[in-house]
Amino acid sequence: MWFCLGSVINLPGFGWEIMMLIIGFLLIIAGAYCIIRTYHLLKIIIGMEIAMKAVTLLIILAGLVNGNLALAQSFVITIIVIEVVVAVVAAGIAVSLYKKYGSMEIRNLRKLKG
Amino acid sequence: MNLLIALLSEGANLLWFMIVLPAVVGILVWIFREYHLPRLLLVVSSAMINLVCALSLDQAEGFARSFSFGPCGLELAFRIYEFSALFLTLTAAAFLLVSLYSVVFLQDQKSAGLFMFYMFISLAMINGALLSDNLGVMLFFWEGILCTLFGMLLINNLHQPKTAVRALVLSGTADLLLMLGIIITVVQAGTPKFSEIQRLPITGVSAVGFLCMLLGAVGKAGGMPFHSWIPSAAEDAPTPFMVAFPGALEKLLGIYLSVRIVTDLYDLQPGSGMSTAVMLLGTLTIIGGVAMALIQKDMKRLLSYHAISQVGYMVLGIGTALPVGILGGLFHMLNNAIYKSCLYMTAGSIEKQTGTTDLREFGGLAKRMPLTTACFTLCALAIAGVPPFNGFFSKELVFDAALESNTLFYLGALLGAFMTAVSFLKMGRVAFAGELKLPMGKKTIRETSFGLLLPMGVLAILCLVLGVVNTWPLDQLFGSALGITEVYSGWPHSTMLVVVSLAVLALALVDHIYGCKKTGSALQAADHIYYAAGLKRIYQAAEQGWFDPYRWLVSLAGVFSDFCVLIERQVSWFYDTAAVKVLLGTGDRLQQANDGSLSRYLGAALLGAAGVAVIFIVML
Amino acid sequence: MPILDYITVSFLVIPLIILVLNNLFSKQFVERINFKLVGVVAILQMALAVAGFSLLSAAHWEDYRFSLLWDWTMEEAGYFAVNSLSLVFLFCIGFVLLVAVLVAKATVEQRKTAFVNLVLTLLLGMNGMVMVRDLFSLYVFLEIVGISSFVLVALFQLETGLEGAFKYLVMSSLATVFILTGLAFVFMQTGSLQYAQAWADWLSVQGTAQLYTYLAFILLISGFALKTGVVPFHSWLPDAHQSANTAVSILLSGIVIKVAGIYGFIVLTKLFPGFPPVALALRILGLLSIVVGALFALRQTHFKRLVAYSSVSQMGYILLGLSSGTTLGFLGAMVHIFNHATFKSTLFTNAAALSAQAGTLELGELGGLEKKMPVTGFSSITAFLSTAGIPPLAGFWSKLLIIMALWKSEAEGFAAVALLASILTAAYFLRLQKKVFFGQLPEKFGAVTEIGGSVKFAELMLSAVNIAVGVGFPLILLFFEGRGLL
Amino acid sequence: MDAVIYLSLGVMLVAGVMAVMLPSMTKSAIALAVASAALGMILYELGGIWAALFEISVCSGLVTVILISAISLSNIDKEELPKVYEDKKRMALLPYVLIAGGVMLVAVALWAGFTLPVADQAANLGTYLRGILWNNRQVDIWGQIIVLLTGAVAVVVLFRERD
Repeated sequence: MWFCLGSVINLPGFGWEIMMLIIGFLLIIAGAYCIIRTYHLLKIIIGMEIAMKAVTLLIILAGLVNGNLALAQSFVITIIVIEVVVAVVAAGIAVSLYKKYGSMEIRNLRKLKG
Repeated sequence: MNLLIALLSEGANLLWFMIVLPAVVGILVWIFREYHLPRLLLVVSSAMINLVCALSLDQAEGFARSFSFGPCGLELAFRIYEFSALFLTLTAAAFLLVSLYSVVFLQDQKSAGLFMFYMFISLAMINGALLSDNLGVMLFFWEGILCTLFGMLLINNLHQPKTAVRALVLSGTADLLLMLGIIITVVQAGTPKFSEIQRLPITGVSAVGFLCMLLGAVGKAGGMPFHSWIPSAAEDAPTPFMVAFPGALEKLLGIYLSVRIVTDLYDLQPGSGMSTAVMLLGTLTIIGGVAMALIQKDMKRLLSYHAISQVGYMVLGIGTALPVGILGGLFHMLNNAIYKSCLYMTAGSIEKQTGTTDLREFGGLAKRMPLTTACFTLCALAIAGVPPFNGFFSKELVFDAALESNTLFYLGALLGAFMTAVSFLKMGRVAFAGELKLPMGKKTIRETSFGLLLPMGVLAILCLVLGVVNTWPLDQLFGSALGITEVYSGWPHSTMLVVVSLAVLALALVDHIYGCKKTGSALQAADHIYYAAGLKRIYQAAEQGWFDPYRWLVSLAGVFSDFCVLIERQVSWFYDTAAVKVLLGTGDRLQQANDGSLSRYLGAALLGAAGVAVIFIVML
Repeated sequence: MPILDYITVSFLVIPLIILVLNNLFSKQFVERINFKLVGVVAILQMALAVAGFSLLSAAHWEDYRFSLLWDWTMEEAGYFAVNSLSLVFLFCIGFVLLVAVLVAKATVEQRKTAFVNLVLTLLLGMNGMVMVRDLFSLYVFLEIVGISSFVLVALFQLETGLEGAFKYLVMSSLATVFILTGLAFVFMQTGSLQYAQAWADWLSVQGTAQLYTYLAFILLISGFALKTGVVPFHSWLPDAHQSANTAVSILLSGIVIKVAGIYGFIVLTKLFPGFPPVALALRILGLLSIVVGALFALRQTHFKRLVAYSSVSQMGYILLGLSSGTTLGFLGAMVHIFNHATFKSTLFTNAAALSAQAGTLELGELGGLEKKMPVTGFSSITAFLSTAGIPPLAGFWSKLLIIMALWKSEAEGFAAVALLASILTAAYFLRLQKKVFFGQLPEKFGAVTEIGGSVKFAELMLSAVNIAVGVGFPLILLFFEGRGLL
Repeated sequence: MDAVIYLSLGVMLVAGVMAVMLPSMTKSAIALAVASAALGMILYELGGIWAALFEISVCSGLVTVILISAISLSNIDKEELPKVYEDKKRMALLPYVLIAGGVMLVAVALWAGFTLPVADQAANLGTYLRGILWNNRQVDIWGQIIVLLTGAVAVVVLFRERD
């Protein structure tokens, strides 16, 4: 992995902007992968958080690219606030589910289907 | 009353009035269907008002009015001029008599209100069709008559609507042809207005349009090949229906349109191929109809076949495209309406008294029903073409035209006249002459009521009057309406024709006596024709319905419907089984796939996003 | 016009005040009046929306801008604004809220304060969404709507409710990621996210060659499709709708999916009219929703789940209307939004009545309730006929407009399939009616009676609206014509 | 400066992947906090001081606290955890997925002229954050207030025992 990154760094025309973009995408993939594959409710929240980190990165990158970093910053602050509230709500629901089922198992959530 | 005067004072309003009045009266009659007296008064008074209106329109100068309505430039174009005013008047007069007869005839029956309702709606439609100056509007009214016809035939036979369906199919086919013809005509002429179409030449597509329109019009009049519902209607429809529709009103309407097609819309040249075709149709109708009439043993059925046969004369006359032929055809139509209605009425009176019209069950009514017998005799003489009754003069005119066009058709028409005379001799003798014979259960009978006798008498006397004073109808009515300057009234011009006609009548008498001698009964007087070599086959075939176009249609439809059933089965299999299975099966699969797992939800969403991406890539 | 200022500000201020009041006093006191207060808020919102609409159109203004406690005329300042579209949405929001409160009176017995709090934040979120003029602010209020909805679904801490809420939350956060990434790419190129035609046009011109623009559109469409519950993004929708309290289901199905999802699509299509792939994507998603949603609905055994799948199917029609890109199609979509709010609320209200009186919503257990619950049966049938698009009910007209618009924009195939899918709609609703209202009455329902009170009132009101809109639709069309919309 | 950004990006990626792949929930949460801190570092380096502050304090702080407390509420036996959730097995594919994705993205970047877009300079608004927040983003601030209100209500609803 390091090798991969290292080779990218040395390529001409590849500033850290492109690196940020690629790492942002990779982190979104990692987050989505986490949400899809895990069996643990809280891990889903972690996956969501990781994806949101990547989105934050992309927004800051966008501000950088168009030179409007101040606006991007204000976006990021708002996103962080929302992100936290969503995380709290998700954790609250997960804990409530834990109280019902006695586990954080996602496979409990099969009552609603069809 | 003020309203009525106001309505009548303005000619344009009168046009509306002619259509609205019968419709409103029809509804009123239906509302008062429980009460005989108001119904009678309403029917007679409104029929008279209708006649007065028609007469006043006849007196007025010809004029046209258009009432535009609707968004698409549709307009209700009406036009009154001499010819249509004449027919309007004739219709109104016929309707007055017919409605009087009907309302009296049906006074004890439950269905009287409904029947009269249909009658008046039909009158509204007929008036509309006669008045309309727009082919499309006319077609609307024309189809309206089909609807009321169907309704009337259904009245007594709601559970076995065979006749009604038969009438609907045949008349519907005729109307379909008419519609097709109208479409072709309008396209060819570039305008849907009667008054703007100038005698189109009959070539190419126009010929098809002409033929379709004429077949449709003749079909409404009851000519071949759309006739076969009339005899079966004679069996199960109320007699007033037979008097009104196959007897008078439909003939008027059908012949009106036929004449207009031949004289106004299309340029039918005497001696042309199309003219010959129309004449052939007329001759075939004459012979076919009368030949079937010859062997009928039921009065109404017999008269029905005559009703068909008589249309043939009119078509023959019109088909010659000669002024004398058209005049003869029109005059014959008028005469036929008079004597055929009267004949149906006598049949109805007999039915009312004896309970049957089967000639095998009664006979010798002359003593008990002298007035009916007198009416019948006058009309029978008229239809057989005995001078000086009206039928004689109109037939002579048609013969004249046919001889001028083609001798073959003349001979055919003569054959028809011969058979007509024979069949009426038979019917008259069986029904009225000889000893009284009553059907089972009847002890005595009386003369029929005044309400029925009045229209019968008027009509019967008209037969004689119109024959003697034929100048008036021929010159004043039809001649001037058609713009014919030559004088055809008075005694026939050609002595030869008269001699031949009289010879034919004499031959008929001889044949009748021969038949009576041979079989020993007047009823079977005509049966030797039935048993003549070769003819028997044809008759048997005809009795089995081989010449019945309805049957052809039905068997053709049978093959078609078998084919349709085959397709239908596949289609219904598809709908009932395959499609349902596929849909429900897909639903089941989807439901199984949706197992509540969050991973699958997310996976589906990501796949969806990928799908949107694919759409974008494809569009790039 | 100061009066318009008051009207517009009150869309945000009134819910905020009620929210504060709801938590200020003792629970015993509050719980006696708070439903009534929310009902008043709903009616007030409808009245204000109508008033605002007439004032706006009387003044011939495109929109009216306002702020909340700051001076929006400052340079570069953000602002709220209302235009006729937002006012129509605000009216719909008030209407559905009213129905939801009427039903909630019967169905919500515990946690009334929390319910009212969340409904008010939901209302704030939705009102904000339709009044902001910036894509990022749209996202912010979208999240408010989302969070309030999750918690509303989970409110009663039942196993199914929590499950539905969690699934909804996870799918929504995926939507958030999609939408934000998309916004990042738009922002990257334009430096602004305000609804300004200038940069949108610039993006449209540039965008034909730009990978990022297309990526942004793919992500935005997917994100809003997730929020709308369009096939194949729909999976959370039936779960959430089924498991939520019926009053919440009314809110979710009646208005939330439209404001959160469809409104996003409207903004997109209004800002970027010149992107053919957007229209095609909407069309395909719409058609897929119509057909697959109906197929799902055909096999459901739970009343509310069936109705939820019907929502999926109906959202497809709205997307099809939007995709036509014409005024006619847009109008059809808007009318369908209102009509769908009406008939879907009716059906969920029926669900509330059934579950209150018969105690179950499983189709297999219900039957023959037509005689026992005539009002419920009648309103259910009108709603079903309207959904299936039977004239002269309201649903017929909007579907007609949508299909006509599709036909005119040369998507005849889509129009034909949409038309045919009406048969499927009729089929699954017929099945529903048959199972619930016709047939043999099970013995255990011998003592079932018609529901009374607010739910009955809601049923009657909704049926009346449904029929009135259907019968009076020619007048509505005339009104549109008079305003130059047709 | 570039080196710090490169390093932070690397840390962020690795910490993010570790947060996904670690079988222990606590360690996972800590890895997430590290990723968050790295993001804060990047924001700081790029000049977004306020954003960095928020990121580090709220995200890596508050969210981690919430997660840890939620984890501690669900006191499953540490031995049982990996067996029940099979994270090791189920997440094993992630590095390959990421490498494949990364290679693909790099390849696209190299051969398909993957450059960053040129911004519409006319639309740029070069103002400071305070100005932006108070002039341009008041709508968002109201949104944030309502989000926080909603969050408060949600917390009350979700974390209180049923009454």
